Amino acid sequence: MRKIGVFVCHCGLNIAGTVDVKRVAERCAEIPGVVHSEDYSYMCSDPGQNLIAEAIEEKDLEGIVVAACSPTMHEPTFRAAAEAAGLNPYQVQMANIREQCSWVHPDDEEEATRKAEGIVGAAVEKVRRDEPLVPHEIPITKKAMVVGGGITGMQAALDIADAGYPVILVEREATIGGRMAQLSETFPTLDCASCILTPKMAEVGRHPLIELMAYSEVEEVSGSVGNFRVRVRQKPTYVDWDACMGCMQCQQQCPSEVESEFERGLGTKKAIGVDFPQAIPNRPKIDPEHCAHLRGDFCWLCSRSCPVDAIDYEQEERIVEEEVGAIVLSTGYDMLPQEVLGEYGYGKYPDVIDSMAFERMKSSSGPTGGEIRRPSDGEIPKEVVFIQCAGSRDPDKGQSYCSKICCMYTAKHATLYHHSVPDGQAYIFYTDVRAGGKGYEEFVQRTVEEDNALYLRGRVSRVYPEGDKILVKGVDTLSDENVEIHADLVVLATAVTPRTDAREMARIFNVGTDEHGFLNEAHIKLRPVETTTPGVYVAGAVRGPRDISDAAAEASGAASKVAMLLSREEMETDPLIAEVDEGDCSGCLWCVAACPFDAIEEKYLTRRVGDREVSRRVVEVNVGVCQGCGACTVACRDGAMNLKGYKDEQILAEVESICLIAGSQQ
Amino acid sequence: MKLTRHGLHSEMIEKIERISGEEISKCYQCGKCSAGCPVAQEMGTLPHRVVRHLQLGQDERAFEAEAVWFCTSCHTCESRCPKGFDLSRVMEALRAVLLRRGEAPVRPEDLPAELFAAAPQQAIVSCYRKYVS
Amino acid sequence: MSDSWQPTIVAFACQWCTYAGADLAGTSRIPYPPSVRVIKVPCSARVDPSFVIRAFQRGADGVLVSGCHPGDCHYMEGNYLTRRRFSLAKPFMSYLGLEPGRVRVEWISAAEGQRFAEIVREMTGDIRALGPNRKMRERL
Amino acid sequence: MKYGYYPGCTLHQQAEEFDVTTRESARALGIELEELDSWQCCGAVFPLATDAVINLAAPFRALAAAYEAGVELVTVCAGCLNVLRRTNNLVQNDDETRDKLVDFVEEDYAGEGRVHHLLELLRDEVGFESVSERTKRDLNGLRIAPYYGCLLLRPPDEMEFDDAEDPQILENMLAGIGAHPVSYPLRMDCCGAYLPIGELEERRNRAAVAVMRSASAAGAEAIVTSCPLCAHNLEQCAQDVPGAEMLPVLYFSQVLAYALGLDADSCGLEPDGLHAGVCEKIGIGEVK
Ligand SMILES: Cc1cc2nc3c(=O)[nH]c(=O)nc-3n(C[C@H](O)[C@H](O)[C@H](O)COP(=O)(O)OP(=O)(O)OC[C@H]3O[C@@H](n4cnc5c(N)ncnc54)[C@H](O)[C@@H]3O)c2cc1C
Ligand SMILES: Cc1cc2nc3c(=O)[nH]c(=O)nc-3n(C[C@H](O)[C@H](O)[C@H](O)COP(=O)(O)OP(=O)(O)OC[C@H]3O[C@@H](n4cnc5c(N)ncnc54)[C@H](O)[C@@H]3O)c2cc1C
Ligand code: SF4
Ligand code: SF4
Ligand code: SF4
Ligand code: SF4
Ligand code: SF4
Ligand code: SF4
Ligand code: SF4
Ligand code: SF4
Repeated sequence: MRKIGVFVCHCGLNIAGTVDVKRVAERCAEIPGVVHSEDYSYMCSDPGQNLIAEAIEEKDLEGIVVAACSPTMHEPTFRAAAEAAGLNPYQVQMANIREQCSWVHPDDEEEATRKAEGIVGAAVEKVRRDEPLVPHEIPITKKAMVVGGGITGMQAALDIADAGYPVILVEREATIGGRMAQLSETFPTLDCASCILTPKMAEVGRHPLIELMAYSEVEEVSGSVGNFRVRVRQKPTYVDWDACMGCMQCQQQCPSEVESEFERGLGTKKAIGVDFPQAIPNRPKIDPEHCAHLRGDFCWLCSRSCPVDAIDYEQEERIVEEEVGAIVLSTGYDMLPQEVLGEYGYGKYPDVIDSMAFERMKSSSGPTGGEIRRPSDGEIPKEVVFIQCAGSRDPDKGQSYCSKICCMYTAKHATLYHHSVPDGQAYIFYTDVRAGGKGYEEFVQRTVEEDNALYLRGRVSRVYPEGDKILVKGVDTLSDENVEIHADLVVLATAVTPRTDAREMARIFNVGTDEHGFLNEAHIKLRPVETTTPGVYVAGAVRGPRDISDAAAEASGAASKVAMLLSREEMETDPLIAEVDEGDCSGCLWCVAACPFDAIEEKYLTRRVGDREVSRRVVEVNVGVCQGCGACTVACRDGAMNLKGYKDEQILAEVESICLIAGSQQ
Repeated sequence: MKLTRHGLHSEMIEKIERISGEEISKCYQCGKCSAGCPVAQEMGTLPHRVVRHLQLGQDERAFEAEAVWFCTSCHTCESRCPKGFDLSRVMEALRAVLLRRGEAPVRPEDLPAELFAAAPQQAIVSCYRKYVS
Repeated sequence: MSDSWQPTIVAFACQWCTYAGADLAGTSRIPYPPSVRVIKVPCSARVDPSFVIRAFQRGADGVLVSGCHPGDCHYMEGNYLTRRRFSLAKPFMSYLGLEPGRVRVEWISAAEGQRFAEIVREMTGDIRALGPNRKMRERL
Repeated sequence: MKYGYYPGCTLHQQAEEFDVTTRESARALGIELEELDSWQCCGAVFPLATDAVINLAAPFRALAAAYEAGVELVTVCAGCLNVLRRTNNLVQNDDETRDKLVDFVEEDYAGEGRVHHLLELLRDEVGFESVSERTKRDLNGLRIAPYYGCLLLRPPDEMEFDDAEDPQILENMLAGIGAHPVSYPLRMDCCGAYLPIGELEERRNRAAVAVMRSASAAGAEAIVTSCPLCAHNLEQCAQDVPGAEMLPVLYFSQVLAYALGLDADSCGLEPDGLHAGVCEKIGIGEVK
């Protein structure tokens, strides 16, 4: 029988004023196995801790109970003291006779003392069954992966790399930059997007610790925090990027011109080339759907024009396996297809465009060279109607949430419009103006007061052409008047949506999504960039609508979490986790279904029976992933799964002790 | 109501801005003025709504509002307006335009003599000021 | 049963919420009857319905199982599991002859010291009215 | 110290008691008020239209004359104070308007002068404590509701008379002379005096009635004001509106002068008329 020591604290009069601590210590001494029991005024004081250390050493204690305050107060103190005296810190139990006894039963010394006896007794039974435990140590691969190379991913990659850790940046498109690369000028300061983005892209491109895997997608992830194995699919570009010098001769020669998604339908691109001139890596790719050669026609123009013979029509996709310790997901957002709102006529009338198209128009490298022109006839529009919340805050037809950025970018659009067409008029239909951010409200006010935008509180119900104008029928609820505007151009502030493949991504990386498909954080307020999968982080618009400043802040937040993780050689995990007895395990996998963290994996045990190999399914707990909740233990009908520190027999022993002592006291 | 850029920035709107010294666009329609206006309940059209009509270029709607004449120039709106917008001046500008057009709602000569017999000098002068000058 | 009879209530308390709530009742000096003995568990999902039955077999008069409010589980969904498990287990317990008032599953957050005290008060009163748990001991 | 006194039209006509008690109070407190030689009506309302420069001529002339005479102006009429002070601000701050006025009135004045309300002098120069020491009569805790109205307080950044949302100057003065100032929510609200006239006039009464009701509900026995227009309006409406509460309305200077020793009759307090209740409370009936 293990030798147990009990130490009852007076906590001055906090405990001793109500509980007869001497009696508690005496009664405990009578429990079998308790070889030491004493009381003292302040157990947590240095002399108190010394008493404990001396007793452990002198009496070779194999478990101690400190009957004192709540474990949230001093459990670490007493565990450290025990460890210093040579006892395993997990063989220390606290019996909470202050918060849960003396303080709540001040008027009944007898009852409080009885209760204290019960509490301490249960703790003795528990500690008697405590095994010495040591934290698991997991080696860490000191390398990170960032998935998605928009502003968020770039910022995160740079921060991690600047902390000294190698980073692989996986980007689905042929260039990094994300949505920000499409923007013209950015609120709230109106600095030009490419002026602040291009240098960052270049920095990513040349950082010695950042390995850029463009035109690539993650296929599969296995392993766990500290040691993920990631399979990345590199799609064929049909250009040997190592040989290519980025001269873009090929792009100039290519005869196949197609509508450019990057230009939001306002411009075209070639079947070979880059989306925009500042692309990083600055290498062309062939779009196989539109390349004449790849569709079986006769065309070798790019290949013939290439001075270094880099075109490779035969190129095939490659699968690359990488090992990383931590992963940041920053794959950003999409926009609601506006065809959903048929009443606005997007897609039907060329002069109804979405906000991203407006950005492209205003971009000096865009299809109109930065001039605002009607797509239908190239005229400069004099009356422009902006419709906010187009598909946002619209649980019926669009998205139920507020897209958060459109109020601000619409104000920006109206401002930019006024700067380019001073005698034009911008009308903005809005539901509310949401401008919570540093300088944001002031920006909106300037848009009204200095840049002449007329805000109309209400939505538009219908848009249709009338002559060469577009008739916009809306309402101004402030004046209770229906409003008609004969507009030259209508701009829809389209709802931000999750990437169409977000749920698939979430599945690959084992993170949750909300009902819309935005990735979930571990805790929306206090762990905003962590996910419930240790080692996987989220940042930026992949979590929900965000502007650049929020996205960049989260990127740095996630990067610092990654750096924190990678800064350690090994990762210590709490030993109070689940443990399977393979002998008892029947392989039913009930525990797997119960585990909220996917910490349990199946595995097969093979055994030789005579000359046959029999294999049997059991499970294994991933120590890096298990959080120690114990849900699996209850699910296991075979009693094979147990939780260290909270084993079935320990809890049952507590139950029995409580009932026994209470019974004896009646 | 049809909105056009010319209508929004009509001569009349500019004139009202000139006379009042206030930029009509500054008001963001929070309604605090109306909430505190001591005579709002009499006005029919609340004070902030008068401003809204002007913002939409609907000056005639503003001129029609009885509010223009009910306004007592008490400055309650102005002293509490979060945007520092002086609505009492806009009301005065509207009255001024109407008076200059000869469109006073009452002519002083039509007023009952008893009124003047009892009223203090100050009341008589301000009454003339409101309806004549 | 006299008012002075002190029933024995075993409370399984999730360490993140209810255990901290019980501590808060203490730091706020909110008195409640000394009937309850708390067993700390990492999550309410660690509580096996068989623990509850064992308590009654050994003479407990009541059992409280308590964790974070739904949606607030430290482990995300542990308390949903608890809710499901106990909604299945409760009919079985009444089949064994336990009066409904003896087992309660409650959500008590770390901020709800007052609520913890109230629930203990309520349970103690209810169980006093029911009297000691004889049936279970006799039956099993 | 000697001040130029600007009584304003109304004090010379319907509100003589205001004028008399103002002069007597000032005398009793050692403030020398000398009426300006030639003053004209200030126009009663400050012109809010920026192009109504002509309406500024009269107050400008008064301001210039006082400056010429080397005195600072004192007035008690809220309307006059409002017009004079705001005109002075405008002259100080708006060069264009000033130049027009200088040309028009042919006085070279740039807003150097100052305009005071008598109460401000009592507060800032004499001190309410010292006023209190000089009282000769007890007001017996008469429950008085001070009524500010619009013109003293607004626009606040121009008038700088007192805290526009919680003024205390009348309260402090009243407490100093032994009255009991009653606080009530509508004391800074407009009485509606500048409302339309004629057929629409009835509606204005609601504003004034509300003020009266608010004061009465707070237990006041009388209202004091510093504005003849308010005084008229409050009394008038209470008479016009059937069932309206009716409190006597006095000028603040009437109670001040009485406390400082002026006889009731000169103070315009009428024990037999509207002021009966007030007079009884402060013992005027008994003295007679
Ligand atoms: C019209 C408009 C105007 C705006 N104007 C402003 C403004 O003025 N100021 C401002 O602060 N914000 C503005 N924004 C918001 C801004 O665009 C976002 O805040 C920002 O782009 C978010 O960056 P991100 O990196 O999180 O996402 P993204 O920019 O979407 O980047 C995500 C990246 O991940 C890549 N990716 C996606 N899926 C995968 C995958 N499966 N594998 C690998 N890579 C993948 C994408 O190709 C992309 O490069 C505007 C937005 C719109 C729509
Ligand atoms: C009424 C109200 C309700 C809210 N409700 C919510 C809500 O429901 N959900 C939500 O997400 N947010 C809510 N918030 C916002 C929330 O309060 C803040 O987001 C949060 O408190 C910000 O935390 P902080 O640490 O940045 O600042 P603070 O909480 O202000 O902490 C700053 C600390 O710094 C200390 N300090 C200050 N100056 C010095 C100095 N010179 N030297 C040393 N120490 C100093 C202060 O004493 C303080 O402890 C609410 C805010 C308010 C006002
Ligand atoms: S082969 Fe394809 S990509 Fe090359 S030039 Fe021809 S069409 Fe363009
Ligand atoms: S022509 Fe050749 S070297 Fe030049 S960009 Fe094209 S592939 Fe690269
Ligand atoms: S940010 Fe503004 S425009 Fe966008 S959905 Fe929210 S309220 Fe509507
Ligand atoms: S200031 Fe506060 S209450 Fe007002 S809009 Fe902003 S967030 Fe809302
Ligand atoms: S203890 Fe919780 S986290 Fe760990 S394996 Fe079991 S269910 Fe999963
Ligand atoms: S529930 Fe138990 S028996 Fe079934 S697989 Fe899990 S550990 Fe094995
Ligand atoms: S208070 Fe000011 S901003 Fe608000 S509605 Fe009135 S005038 Fe406009
Ligand atoms: S100034 Fe006119 S509009 Fe403003 S609060 Fe007074 S009465 Fe109302």
